[in-house]
Amino acid sequence: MAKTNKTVVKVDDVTVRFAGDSGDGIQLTGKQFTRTTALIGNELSTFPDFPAEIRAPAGTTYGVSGFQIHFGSHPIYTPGDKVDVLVAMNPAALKVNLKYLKPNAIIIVNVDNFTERNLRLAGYTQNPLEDGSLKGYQVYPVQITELTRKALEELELSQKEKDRCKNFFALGVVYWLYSRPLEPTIEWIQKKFAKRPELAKANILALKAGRNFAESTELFASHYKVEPAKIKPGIYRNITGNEALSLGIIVAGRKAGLDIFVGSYPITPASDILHELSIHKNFGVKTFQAEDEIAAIGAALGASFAGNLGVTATSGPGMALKTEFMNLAVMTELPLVVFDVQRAGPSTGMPTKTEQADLLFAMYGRPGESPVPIVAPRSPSDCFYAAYEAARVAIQFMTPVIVLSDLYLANGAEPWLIPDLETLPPISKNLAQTDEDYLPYQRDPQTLARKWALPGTPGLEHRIGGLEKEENTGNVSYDPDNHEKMVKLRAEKIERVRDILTEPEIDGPDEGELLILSWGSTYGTIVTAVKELRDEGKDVSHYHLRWLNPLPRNLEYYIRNFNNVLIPEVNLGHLSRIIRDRYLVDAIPFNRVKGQPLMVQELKETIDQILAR
Amino acid sequence: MAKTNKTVVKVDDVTVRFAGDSGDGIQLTGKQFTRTTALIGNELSTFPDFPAEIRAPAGTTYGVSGFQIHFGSHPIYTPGDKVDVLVAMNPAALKVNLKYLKPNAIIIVNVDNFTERNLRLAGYTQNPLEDGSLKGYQVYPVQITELTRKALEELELSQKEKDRCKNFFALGVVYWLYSRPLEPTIEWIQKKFAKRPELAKANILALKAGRNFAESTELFASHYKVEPAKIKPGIYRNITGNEALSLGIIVAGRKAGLDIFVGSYPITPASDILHELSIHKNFGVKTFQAEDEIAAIGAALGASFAGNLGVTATSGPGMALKTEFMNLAVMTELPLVVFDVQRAGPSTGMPTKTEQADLLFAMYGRPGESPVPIVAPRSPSDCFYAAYEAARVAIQFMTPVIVLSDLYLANGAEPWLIPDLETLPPISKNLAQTDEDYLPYQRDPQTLARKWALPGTPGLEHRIGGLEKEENTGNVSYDPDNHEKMVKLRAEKIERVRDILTEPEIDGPDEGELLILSWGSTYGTIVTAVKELRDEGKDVSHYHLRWLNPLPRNLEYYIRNFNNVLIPEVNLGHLSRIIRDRYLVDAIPFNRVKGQPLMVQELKETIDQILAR
Amino acid sequence: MATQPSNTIPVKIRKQDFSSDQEVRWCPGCGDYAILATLKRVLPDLGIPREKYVFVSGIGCSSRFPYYMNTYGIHSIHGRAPTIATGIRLANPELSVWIITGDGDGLSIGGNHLIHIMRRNVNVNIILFNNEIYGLTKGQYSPTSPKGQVTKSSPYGSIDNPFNPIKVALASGATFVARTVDRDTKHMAEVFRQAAQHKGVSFVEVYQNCVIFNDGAFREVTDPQEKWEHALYLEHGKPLVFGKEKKKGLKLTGFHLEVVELEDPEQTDGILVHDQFNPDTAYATLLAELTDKPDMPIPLGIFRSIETETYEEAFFRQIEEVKKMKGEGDLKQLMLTGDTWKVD
Amino acid sequence: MATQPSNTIPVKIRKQDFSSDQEVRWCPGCGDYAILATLKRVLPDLGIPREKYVFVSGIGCSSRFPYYMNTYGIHSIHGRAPTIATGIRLANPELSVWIITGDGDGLSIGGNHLIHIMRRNVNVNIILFNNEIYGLTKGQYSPTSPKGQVTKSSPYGSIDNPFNPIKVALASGATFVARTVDRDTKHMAEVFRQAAQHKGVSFVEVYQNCVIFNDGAFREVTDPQEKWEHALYLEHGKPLVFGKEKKKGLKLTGFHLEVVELEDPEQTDGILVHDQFNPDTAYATLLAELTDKPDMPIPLGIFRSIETETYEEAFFRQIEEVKKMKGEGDLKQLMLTGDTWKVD
Ligand SMILES: Cc1ncc(C[n+]2csc(CCOP(=O)(O)OP(=O)(O)O)c2C)c(N)n1
Ligand SMILES: Cc1ncc(C[n+]2csc(CCOP(=O)(O)OP(=O)(O)O)c2C)c(N)n1
Ligand code: SF4
Ligand code: SF4
Ligand SMILES: [Mg+2]
Ligand SMILES: [Mg+2]
Repeated sequence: MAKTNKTVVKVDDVTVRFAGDSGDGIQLTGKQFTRTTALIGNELSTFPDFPAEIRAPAGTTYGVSGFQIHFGSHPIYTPGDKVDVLVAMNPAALKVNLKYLKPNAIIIVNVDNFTERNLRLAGYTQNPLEDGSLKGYQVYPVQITELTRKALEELELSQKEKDRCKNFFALGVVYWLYSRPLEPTIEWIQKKFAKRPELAKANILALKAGRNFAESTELFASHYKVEPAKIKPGIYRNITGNEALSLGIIVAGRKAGLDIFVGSYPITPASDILHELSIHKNFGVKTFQAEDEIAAIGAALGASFAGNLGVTATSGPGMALKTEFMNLAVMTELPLVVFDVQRAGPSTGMPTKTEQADLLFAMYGRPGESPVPIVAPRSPSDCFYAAYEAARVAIQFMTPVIVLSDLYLANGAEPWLIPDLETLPPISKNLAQTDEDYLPYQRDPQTLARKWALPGTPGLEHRIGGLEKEENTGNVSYDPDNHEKMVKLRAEKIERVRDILTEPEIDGPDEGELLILSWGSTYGTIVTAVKELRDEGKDVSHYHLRWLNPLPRNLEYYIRNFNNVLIPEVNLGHLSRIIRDRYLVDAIPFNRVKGQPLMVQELKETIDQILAR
Repeated sequence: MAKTNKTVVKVDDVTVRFAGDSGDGIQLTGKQFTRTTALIGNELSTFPDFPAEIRAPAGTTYGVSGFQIHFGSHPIYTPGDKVDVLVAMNPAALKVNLKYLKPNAIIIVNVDNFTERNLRLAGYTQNPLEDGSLKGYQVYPVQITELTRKALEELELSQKEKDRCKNFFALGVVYWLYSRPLEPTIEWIQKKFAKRPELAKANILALKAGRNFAESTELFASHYKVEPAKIKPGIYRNITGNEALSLGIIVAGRKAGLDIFVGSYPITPASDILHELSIHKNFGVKTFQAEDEIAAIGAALGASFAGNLGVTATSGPGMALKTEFMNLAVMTELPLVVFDVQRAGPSTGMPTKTEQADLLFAMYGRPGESPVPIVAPRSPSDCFYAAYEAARVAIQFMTPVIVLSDLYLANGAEPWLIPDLETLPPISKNLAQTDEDYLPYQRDPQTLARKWALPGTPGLEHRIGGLEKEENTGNVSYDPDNHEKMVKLRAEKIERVRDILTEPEIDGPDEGELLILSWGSTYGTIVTAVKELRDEGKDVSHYHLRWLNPLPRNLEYYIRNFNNVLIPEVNLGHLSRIIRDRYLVDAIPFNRVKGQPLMVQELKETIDQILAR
Repeated sequence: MATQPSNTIPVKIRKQDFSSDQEVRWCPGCGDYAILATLKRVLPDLGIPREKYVFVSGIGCSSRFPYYMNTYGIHSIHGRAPTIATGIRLANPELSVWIITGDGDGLSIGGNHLIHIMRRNVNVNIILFNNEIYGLTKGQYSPTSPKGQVTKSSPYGSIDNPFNPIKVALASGATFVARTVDRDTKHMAEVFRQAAQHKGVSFVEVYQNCVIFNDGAFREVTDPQEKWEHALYLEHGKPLVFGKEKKKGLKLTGFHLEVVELEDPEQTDGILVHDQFNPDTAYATLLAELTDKPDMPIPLGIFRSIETETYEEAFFRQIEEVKKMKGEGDLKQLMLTGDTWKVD
Repeated sequence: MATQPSNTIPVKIRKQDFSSDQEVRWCPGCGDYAILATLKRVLPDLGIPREKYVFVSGIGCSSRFPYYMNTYGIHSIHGRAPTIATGIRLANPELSVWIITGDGDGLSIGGNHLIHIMRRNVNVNIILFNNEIYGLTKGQYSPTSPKGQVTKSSPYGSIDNPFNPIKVALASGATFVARTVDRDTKHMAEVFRQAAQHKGVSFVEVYQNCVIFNDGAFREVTDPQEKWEHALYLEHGKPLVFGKEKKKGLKLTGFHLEVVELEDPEQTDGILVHDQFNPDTAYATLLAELTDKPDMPIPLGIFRSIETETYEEAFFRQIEEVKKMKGEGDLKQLMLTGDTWKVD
């Protein structure tokens, strides 16, 4: 980003990070910036960085809240590896976020907060604004507090209320810096504070003051312009992964003509699914906060037995607790959708950090032979489709299905072209009818699914349970051959799920030097890296798995077509193990287990190394 | 077994199965036969076949109790695929057990019980003794009830009491048939019924009557002799897998100078471990029957924190429930021994049938990166050593260890040369001392184990938990690099377990056409099959894994040395997956999932087919 | 939506209609048989069609029960029946849901779900077969086994204080709490009937004899001779009297119940009168505690029966309220919530 | 082996000795601070050396407690602290074990372990931080939240009936049951002291204010103005009186408590006298139930305190008995049990 004198510099894409105390309104500021940016037609992706503590004391490093947005005039798939602009509302925010900055990045700080006390709280012994430690950056110290207060001088508000407006001042500065209009935010403020017009006024004044300050001050020599992207026409909304999972399951219920029964127990980062769904009781959605995760899945399974679609949402520790019930669901062959929003483990681990290390658990984490379909969304909005598909498979194959989302997707957000619901594939239920000769474990010859006989239907009375069942009748059976047969039938049924799934397509040439094979939330990073590499003329293709079980048919074809297969994952190599086992290919694992998404740069370097071999 | 006129025929090995109602004293009869057989120096292996019901109505097929013994003049490793002699005390026992018989097998039936009622209860429409359906066998109908009554005519006992002696009559018959002495049983009876001499007398009379009857009747044209085997000198006892696990852990506790704390919750087929251990409270063994499996492992882990060796024993459904606590054990790095006595699953499955389908669960069945050492005993007596080694690894590496036994080992029994306890490797504890600069997560450079600081020790106060820990200090840390480092350290520590383990040796040539790779309770079947094949001049080697995690170093060497690797398992191919993943070798799975141990014959046929390719 | 099992349709079902085709496989002489037979006898009178019954159990001898009922049923996993039952009731509140559990299943591994379903007042009927032992796993002590009991896992005697299931139910807020015994099928039938008719959660403890592992545990209240001296039959509005000739009564002094001898069984002045509708649980708790005292009679019958809103009523009421407030959900609308913008 | 935390050694420890080097990270204003400070103040007086304390918690804001104590500690997994605590006590009964739990941790996911540890009378001290909300997961209703409460997971109001933790503890057989409140640190200190000195399980419910998600939930008993009208301080042997001028008292009629106005606070005839040693739980249950009634005062203090054999006493007694009976175990002998035979 070259500098000219108050000129407009065009850039292709930018990453901005707002950071401050939890009380500074950082998330709100970020969301406003996102909204405006979306409205003017940029592509974008965002990620909030919440502190682990609920409300840490002001000024501490562990109380810093952050919000990152990556936007551009071309497709954007990640919230950005590194940051072009950091807005740091206090020393702690600066300290915590320095590591994310690109060389020569812009840092806008609220100097008013660089008091001795705040510096000490942040663990600084010297003022970084003065000790030269920020040499490699463009530092803009702004008296944000002072200037905000001045702008609001005339208003009859308390100091505290005025100070709360300073985030809008900061936002105004950044709006000017990236040539964004104020109107969308002004409108939003007016709506939001409709009942307190003096607050609306204050916030608007602060916003404008920030913009004006940036425009008129000597401080900023130039500002930037990011042209609108070529975006598919339609109606868009911003959506997080957890919102999308919730929406997806609601739509699936409606499409299938089933009530959704959500049995859940709060846990980070899955709780918001329960929160979201419990709002929509007028959509045939029933929510039940259970006493624990065992009860949550138990109630969901009971509801499925009685004719609702049972759903449960959790994360690692909760998944662990559901293990026994998962097996009952496999044995009773009832539909059930299990959202596992992965976080860094094992055990309590780092509840506010992301990871992909539940894949092998989803695959093999049940005593006995217990196959379960697994689907993994690749982006926040893709969670919608993953949830929908999971429900479809659960119902049509009478099976529990695990959806492997993660914290990065759950909290991350991106604009989403709202789909036409008519285009979603239908979901058919295989309900038993009164007049049939119903046998609980008689199977559909195609799918191998048994029929769903709903309590309340005369003539279909039957008993199911966790003991091995006799083929067709479902009676308890200890017969050796029957057991083997049932074990194999249960496995084969899950293989047949493949028949209704769309195979992923390869991105790039069908054959060549290097295939990157991936799953889940690493998608954005990999797509970005591959695109950049291909722009550099490198021979790289990318195949992204959506269903981890069963694996798609065309996967083997592609694997065989490449000299190398690289598998990037945020774990110690889960998909790698599965691929090595299934295809006996010496896949190269690329693993980072830091509670963070993969970085585009790091991945690109690795790929370059492989290609250079 | 050719027939001569009352002559003695020498045979190398024989399989006998006693079968009758639960009330018929079948298990006791089998145990007496076993004891006598051991005393006269045969090699042997036994397996009881309990009915699933506690006490099913007399005469029903599902109430049949069985006891099988395989003995010989050469090493015996399994209770026998198929049976040479069946003693069937009623029609149900005959019906249920016919499928286990070799062609031309001997069937001794108690004809007195082949009443119309009993035939009907067993589901016979015709009397099988009369309808020619037993043509392929040597059927000996004996009026066991009548003859027993007659033998006891003089005694002042109730009819019921007299009838209870009929199992000893049957035993007498079989003793004669296989030229076994009566004395050991007579002595046992005298001791057992010391307080009721009239019962002792009755049982001895019945036993003798049976023997005399067999000797004098025309019925049996010949009888058999099985020469003593060449057995290593020493003191022997018969031991089941569950007894051996219990003993092993008691001895480990003593060797380590630690009390054993057993937190457990009853479940088939693991309950007997709790029962056995709760008897030995004078051996520094504490037992606690918890409210569920979660509490069981929780209490065990708490006890480990406080300085006992925590132990818990369970089976599939219980293992499922322990998942979350396993992860806490991994994170807190405390010693813990977990006995998983596998049974047929998934879910409640077939609780009284065996299976090996928890291996992948033991390996990968925890959310997050959560490595745990896994050891699997290969025979009932080997359970002793497996338990001991598990304790040693748990203590020396400060880690939970899973012992994968199964129902077949748990209930099966074999003679065991009682070892000299001095020869067992020592178990060293790495206790922190008051005067050190203790850091809870500082590691031994060799083993990477942290030190164990026992509550009550002044100066070592510290806090641990499930959140990610900072290296060395153990303080809570959300640092990305620290997390990755800890994830890798935990993994590396388990790899280092390898350093103190003895590598298994290959049985057979170092290289060649076919390597059979196996683990756990299939050992006996495979050894038998391999021995027989090698006797036939076939080129087969066998490598039996003891530790499934970490895998031994020499394994890869052997795998590479053979053209084919066959992996027989009682599951759908768990070890196969692991081996394929690790060594990219196209191992051939041999899987039977029938709730039964593998059969020697079937395995031999498969091997022959592979060799013939 | 009705949140009660409908019992308006007059159906003619007989006892034997409730027998499934599965052979009953409890030990000969097990108390479970009597409970099964009694329940089959009671159900036809409730006026609920057979297809509306769902029996849900955990694991244990007792938990095999659903297999023997020709209704809908789930033989689930150990201790978790209440969770499944809750899901069933909330999926379809027109079903009559029965939970069959044991002292191990319900009070050991399943204790938490049990107290939570009672707290919520979910409209199910819970029948807890209390044999004071783990039957299916062949005889270990349970959370109701008396201290000192020698079992497979307590070879030197159990050291656990037992739960008093009635007290636990009362403290959890159960709105119907009763006890009966396998040998008194008439009493059992009446208790089951009342439980079924109760709106809200019904908790019934049934003393059940395990002939194999704990024979005679309840001899005091089943032995034809002894039982009159030990069984205290609770009847609402009637004085608390017992004994062969009803010549013993319970008197309240402060918070203490004591046994007094009556001259004349008709003269029961001063004897406490049973009040199963007492809204406070303290009274029922006092009765429940009698069981733990060696010299006091053992109450059988209904300890408590009160009516309050059920979980289902509140659950579906709230759904209706939201629908009224927001209208029947419109998917298109929902897709458009939050900030939206149009790109042309 | 002593089954009690030894308190014979005279140790001089100060409050600050109990502070670990970890920064306390609760929200500013959280009630947890007061509880932490109070406990640190009480411990030095108990005469137990610092290294003998173990704090065990589950997961929740409250469960971070052990990190702040410079003693041994485990911050375990959600709801399971009682299981670990039991293992610790049985491994080393000389340790003083404290369970720190929340209303979610202890009564939702951990309810079963909680009632079982109380049933067994394991000699631990349980401090349940009841803020009637899930704090750590950012504000969902808990099993103690009042019906109707609007939270993140109950946007239209919770439909669950809450538990009364005191009733649950009493029914489980807890031998020491008390309640205190974060704002009254003097009362809290005294209750903690009594709990620590009690032999057997001690259950203390602490009303704790969550400033962020449930501020003011206990205003009735913490507001300097209001509290006199609502808080009923229980003192053994003293009449149950409350009110700013102690001019209200509780009278028992049958099983019913009612509030009566006193002319003269000294004239308390007819007012029920508190008896914390009442062996029956019915009395304490009656007191506990006051909390659920809108017009009645909220008792604070010790509801019940009785002494019986602890689990550890029975546990180690039995081990000693077996040793006496069989002698100290001889491994060689053990190896030779069952049938043995010699092969030469
Ligand atoms: C998770 C799990 N743990 C343990 C078991 C083993 N188990 C089955 S039933 C049972 C206890 C049965 O006791 P109870 O509930 O009293 O029923 P009863 O057999 O006495 O009728 C146990 C421990 C199991 N099936 N699943
Ligand atoms: C198995 C499991 N489920 C869920 C969670 C998420 N979780 C952590 S604390 C908590 C509830 C906390 O509430 P409470 O016990 O009342 O403690 P508070 O934060 O209010 O002090 C929940 C649901 C978890 N950590 N583990
Ligand atoms: S073991 Fe006991 S409870 Fe179980 S079926 Fe037999 S008698 Fe009944
Ligand atoms: S969220 Fe509530 S309970 Fe948790 S620390 Fe903050 S104020 Fe305390
Ligand atoms: Mg029972
Ligand atoms: Mg709370």
